[in-house]
Amino acid sequence: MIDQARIRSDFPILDWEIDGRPMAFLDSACSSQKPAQVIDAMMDALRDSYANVHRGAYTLSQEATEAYEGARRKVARFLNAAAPEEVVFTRSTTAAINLFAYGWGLGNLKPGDRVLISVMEHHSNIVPWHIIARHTGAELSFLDITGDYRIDLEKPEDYFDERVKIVSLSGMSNVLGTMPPIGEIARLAREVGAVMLVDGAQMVPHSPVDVQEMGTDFLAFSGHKMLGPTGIGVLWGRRELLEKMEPMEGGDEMIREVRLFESTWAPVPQKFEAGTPPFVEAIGLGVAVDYLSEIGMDQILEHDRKLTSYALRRLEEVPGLSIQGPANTIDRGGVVSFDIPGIHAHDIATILDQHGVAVRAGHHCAQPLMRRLGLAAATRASFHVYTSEADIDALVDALGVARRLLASTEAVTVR
Amino acid sequence: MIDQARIRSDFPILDWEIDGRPMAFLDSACSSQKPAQVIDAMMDALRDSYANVHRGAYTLSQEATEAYEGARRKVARFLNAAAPEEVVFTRSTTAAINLFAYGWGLGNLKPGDRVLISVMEHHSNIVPWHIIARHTGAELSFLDITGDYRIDLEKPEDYFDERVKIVSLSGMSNVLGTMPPIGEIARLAREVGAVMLVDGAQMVPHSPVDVQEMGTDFLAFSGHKMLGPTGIGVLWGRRELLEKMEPMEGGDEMIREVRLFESTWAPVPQKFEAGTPPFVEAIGLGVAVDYLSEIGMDQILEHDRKLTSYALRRLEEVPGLSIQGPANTIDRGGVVSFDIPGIHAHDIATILDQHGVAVRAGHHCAQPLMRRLGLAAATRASFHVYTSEADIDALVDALGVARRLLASTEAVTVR
Amino acid sequence: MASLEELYREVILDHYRSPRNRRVLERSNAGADGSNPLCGDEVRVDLLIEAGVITDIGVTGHGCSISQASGSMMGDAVKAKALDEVCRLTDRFKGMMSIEGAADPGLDPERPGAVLGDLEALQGVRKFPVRIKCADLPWTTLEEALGIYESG
Amino acid sequence: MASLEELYREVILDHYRSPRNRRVLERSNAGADGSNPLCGDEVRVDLLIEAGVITDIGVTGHGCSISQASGSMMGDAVKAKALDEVCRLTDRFKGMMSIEGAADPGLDPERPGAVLGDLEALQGVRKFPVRIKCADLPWTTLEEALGIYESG
Ligand SMILES: Cc1ncc(COP(=O)(O)O)c(C=O)c1O
Ligand SMILES: Cc1ncc(COP(=O)(O)O)c(C=O)c1O
Repeated sequence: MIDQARIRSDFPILDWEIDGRPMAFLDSACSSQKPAQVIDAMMDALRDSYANVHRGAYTLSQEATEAYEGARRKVARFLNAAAPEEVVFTRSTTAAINLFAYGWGLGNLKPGDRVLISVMEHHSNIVPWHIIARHTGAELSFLDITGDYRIDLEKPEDYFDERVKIVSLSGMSNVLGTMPPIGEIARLAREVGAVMLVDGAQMVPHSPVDVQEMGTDFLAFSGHKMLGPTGIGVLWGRRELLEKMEPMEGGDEMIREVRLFESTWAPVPQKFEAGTPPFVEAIGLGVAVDYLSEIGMDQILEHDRKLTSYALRRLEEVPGLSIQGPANTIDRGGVVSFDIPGIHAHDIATILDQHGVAVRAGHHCAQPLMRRLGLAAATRASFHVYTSEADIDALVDALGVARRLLASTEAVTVR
Repeated sequence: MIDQARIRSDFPILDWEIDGRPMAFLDSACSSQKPAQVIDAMMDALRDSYANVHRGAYTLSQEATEAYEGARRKVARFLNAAAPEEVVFTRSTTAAINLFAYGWGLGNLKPGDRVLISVMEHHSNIVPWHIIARHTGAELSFLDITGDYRIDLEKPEDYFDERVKIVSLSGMSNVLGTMPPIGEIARLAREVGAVMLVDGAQMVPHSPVDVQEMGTDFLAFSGHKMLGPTGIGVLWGRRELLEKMEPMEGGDEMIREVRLFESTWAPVPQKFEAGTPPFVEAIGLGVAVDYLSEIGMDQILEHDRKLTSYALRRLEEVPGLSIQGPANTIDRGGVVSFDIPGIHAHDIATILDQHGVAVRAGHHCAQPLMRRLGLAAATRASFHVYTSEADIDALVDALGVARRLLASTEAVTVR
Repeated sequence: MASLEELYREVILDHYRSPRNRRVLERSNAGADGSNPLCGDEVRVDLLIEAGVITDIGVTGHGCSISQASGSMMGDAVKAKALDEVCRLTDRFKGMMSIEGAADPGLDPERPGAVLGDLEALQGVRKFPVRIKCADLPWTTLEEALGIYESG
Repeated sequence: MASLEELYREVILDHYRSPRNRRVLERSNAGADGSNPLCGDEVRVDLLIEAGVITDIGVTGHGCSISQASGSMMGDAVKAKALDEVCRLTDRFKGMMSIEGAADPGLDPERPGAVLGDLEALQGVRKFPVRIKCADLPWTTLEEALGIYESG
C-alpha cells in the first residue's frame, strides 16, 4: 500500500480548486505532474551549480558532469541495465524511437525487408517507420488486435518470418491499456533474427522493468510521463548493438576526432548524444527515478491496478458507456478509454473540464487504432501514483452532467 | 550603459565564493548562467500549471499551449521573423543544424554538389555535413581564414560556384570571436543559388539579430548560451523554405493524418516538432528573450565589446601570451582565446580554477580550426552581460600565478 | 471561467440534435471536405450554385456538438444567398469567433436585425478557445468549396 | 578543495620540464598512439622488448604537465622490467589513480620501498578528477602497445 496522503503533498497542484472544486487530473498518460523533489533538484542545478557538462576543466563543470553521469547511473539501475553506458539520453520517447529507426534502420534495411509494428501503436512508433521505409524501400507490417483488445498472437507465423528485421512494439497501449506479452514477442523476434524495440512511454512509468529479463534489445521512454521533466527521454540498448548502431545526429560530444573531411565517433553512449545534452533535465529525471523507486514500481503497478479496477466498475454505472480496452486488469495498465454514443468526446472533455476533471479527448495520437476500432474519437482517463478514487468519483459525477446536458433520448432526426 | 549591479543581483551564483574568492565565471560561450526570472518561470510552469501542450481539451492544457505558443511569438519578435510559424523549437543548436542538414540536405543533395562551410566551424556545424555527405555523395568545401583571423573573401570565386548548394557558416566563432560578414556571404550564396544557414549559437546571444535583414535563409541557436535553459534551441527558417523542407523525425504533433502505410504532415512549424516538445524549456527561453530585450541587445553587444577591449589590453601584460583572434573589437564578439607557450591550456585551467576563475581549455569543439592554427589546445575566456572587469582582473592575476608555478625560463631539455 | 450554459445554448443543442441540411445533394457543382485532426471532426459541404446564388447546400460528416450545430446553422444561413453576401457572412462569422472579435457591437444577439441570426448563439464558444476550431470547421470547408468553384 | 601544491609537486614539475625517455627509438618492436580528445593530449609509446623484458622505451607527444610527467616517470619505471612486472605496475598505478584507490596503504610515498617511486607523486591528481585521464594516458597507451605486441 502506498501512503497516498504523503505522496499527494509532494504535488501542490493537486490541492488546487477549479471553480471551488478540487481538480481531478486524469491525464497522466499524456504527461504526469511532478513532485517538488524533481522541481527543486532542477532549480538547484540551474541556480546554484550551473555549468556545462563534459567540457570544462573547472570545478563547477566537473560537478555538473558528475551529476549528469550520476543520473545516467540512476536510470541504468532503475532499468537493471548491464551498464550505465547502455543508457542514451534523448529529448523524448519520440526522439529515442527516431534515433533507433535512423541509427539501426537507415543503414541496415533493404527493399523487401519488413518492420513489424502493431495497429495499436502511437504515432511516434508509426511515422518514423514511414520515413525510414521511404528511404530504404523496406515495408511495414502490423500485428492486429483481438476482440478483447489484446495483441493477436494466434498464428505468429502470419507475422514473423525472416523478412522481418525489426520489431517495434508498445509495452503498453496509451489508448487500450493493453500490455502485450513482450517476452513471448521478443522470443519470436529473436527466432527470425529481428532486432526489437519496446516503446516504453507508457510501460516504464507504471511497472517494474528489468531490461536484462525483458528480452527486448532496445527500450524507449520519456521523462515527462514518469514524474520527470519535459525535454528528456531515454533510449536503452544492449551495448553490443549500440556499438554497431550508427549515430543519427552529428556534432560535438559524439566525436572522437574531427578532420576536415571525416570524423570518428566517441564510444557509447556519447556517440548518440550530439551537442550540449539536456543535462538539467537528465538530473531531474534521475530524481524522478529515485522518487519512483522509493515508492516501489511494484507498488505503483498495484495502485494503478486497483484504480483501474475501480474505474472500470464505476464507469459501468454510466448508461450507454462502452470501454475501449480489456475488461479486466490482467496485463493492463492505468488508462481507461471510453465512448458514450451520441455524445462526442470533445463535448465530454469540455464539460468535465468545467467540473475540474481533466481528461483527454480525441484520437490519442493513434489514428490507425481508432480507425481499427471504428471510432472517430474517444475520451481517456489515466492515472499515476497521486490519483485517488475520489478523482474517479468526480469523473463519474461529471459524466452524469454531460449526459443530462447532451444525451438526447430521441434519436437524432433529420429535417 | 547597462546597470550591472542590478543585473548581477539576478544571478545569485555570481556571489558565490570559492576558497574565499568570489567566482569569476568566464565560460559563458560554453553555457551562460541563468537569471532568477528564467528559473522562476520554469518552476511555475512545472509546479503550478503543468499539462502537456497541443493535446488536451481542458483548461490547464490550453494554458500550457498558450504559454508555449507565446514563447514562439516572443522568439519570433526577438529575431524580427516574418511570422511565429518560422520559429521551430529544437533541443539545441546541434539539433537545429542536424534538422536542416537532414531536412534540406538528404533529399536535395546529389553527388558532386557542394556544402560550403569554413575551417573555423564548431564540430556541430561540421559533423552533420560529414554524415549527410556520406548519405548523398555531396562534398564539403571550406572557406579559409586570413592571418588576422577573418574569413578569407579575397577571391570569392574560389569558393562560390554553382556546385555549391548549401552554405553553412558560424555567425561568430566560438574560438576566435570573429563575426564574418554574413550579408556579403549571403549575397554570394544567393548568386550561385545556394541555401544558407547561419550557426548563431554564439552570435544570437550577443548581438541584435534581424533575420529579415541578415540575408540568411536559416538560423540555428541554443537557449542555454543566452541566459535560457538547457534542452531547447531554435531553427528559424524562411517560411517558403520551411514549407519545402522535409521533416527529420516522425511522430505525433508533426502529422496531419496517419494511415497504416503513409502519413501526411502538419503545417509548419509543427511539421518539424515530433512528439511532446520541450515546452517548459521553451517557456524559459521566452523569458530569457524578454530579459535580454529589456536590457537591449545593442547594449549587450556594446558591453561585450568594452570587456573584450579591456581583456585584450590586460592580457597583453602577460609575458609570452598570444591571442587567437582579431586584435581589435571590430566585428568581434566577447570570446578571447589565448596560448602561453610552455604552459599547457589544461594546466592553466586547473590553476585558474583553484583561484575561482572558470575558463575553458582544449580544442573548443573545433579541431580543424586548432589544426589550422597549429595549436593542440587553447584557453578561452568568454563573457556575457553579467561579466565585469573585475572578473578579467582575476583572470590576469591567476595567470600570473600559473606562470610563476609552471613557466620555466629554461627551455625544456631532453635527458 | 466561462459557464457551460454559454457554450451549450438551447438553440445550439437543437441544431445538434436535429441538424438541418444534413444530406448529400443529388445535384451539386461545388464541394469540399474538411477535418480537424486534433479531435477527429470531419465535415463535407456540397453546394449547388446557380446564377451566383447558393440554391442548395448539404452538410454531412460527424463531430462534436459545436461543429455539427455550426454546420447546421451555416446551411440555413447561406442558402439562397448570393456568393458575395456569403462571403461577407463568412467574414462576419469568423470575426465573431476570433478572440479579438469580442468587441464587435454588431454581434449583440438582442440587437434587432442581427445579421448572423441563430449563429450568434455560437458566440459563447469564444470563451472556450479549444472549441473555436470546431465552430469554424464548416465555414472553412465552405470557403474551400467556394475557392475551388471560383478557380475551376 | 585540493591545493595546487598537491597537484604540482616538485618532482612532477621536474619531469615535465626535463622529460626522460623523450625520443623516438631507432630499434623498436612494439608501440602505440594514444590521445585524449577532450584536451588534445597526444602520446606515442615505442618499446623494444627482448626476452620478455622492456629493454628500451621512448615516450613522445605533447600535452599538459601531468600527462607529460606521467609519461616521463612511466618510462623510468618500466625500463628493464619484465612484462609481467610491468603489468602489475600498470595495475598498481591505475589503482592508485582511481577514486577508490585512495585507501591503498601501500601507496604512502613515505613508506620505505614504495613500489611506484616517483610515480607516487601523481597521487595528488586524484583530487582533480578531470586530470586523472591526463595521468592515465601514457599508461593506457603502454597497455595498448603491449596488447598489440602480445596478440601479433
Ligand atoms: C505509447 C506512446 N508512445 C510514444 C509516445 C510519445 O512520447 P513523447 O511525446 O514523450 O515523445 C507516447 C506519449 O504520448 C505514448 O503514449
Ligand atoms: C559556434 C557554435 N556552434 C554550435 C554550438 C553547439 O551548441 P549546442 O551544444 O548548444 O548544440 C556551439 C556551442 O558550443 C557553438 O559555439
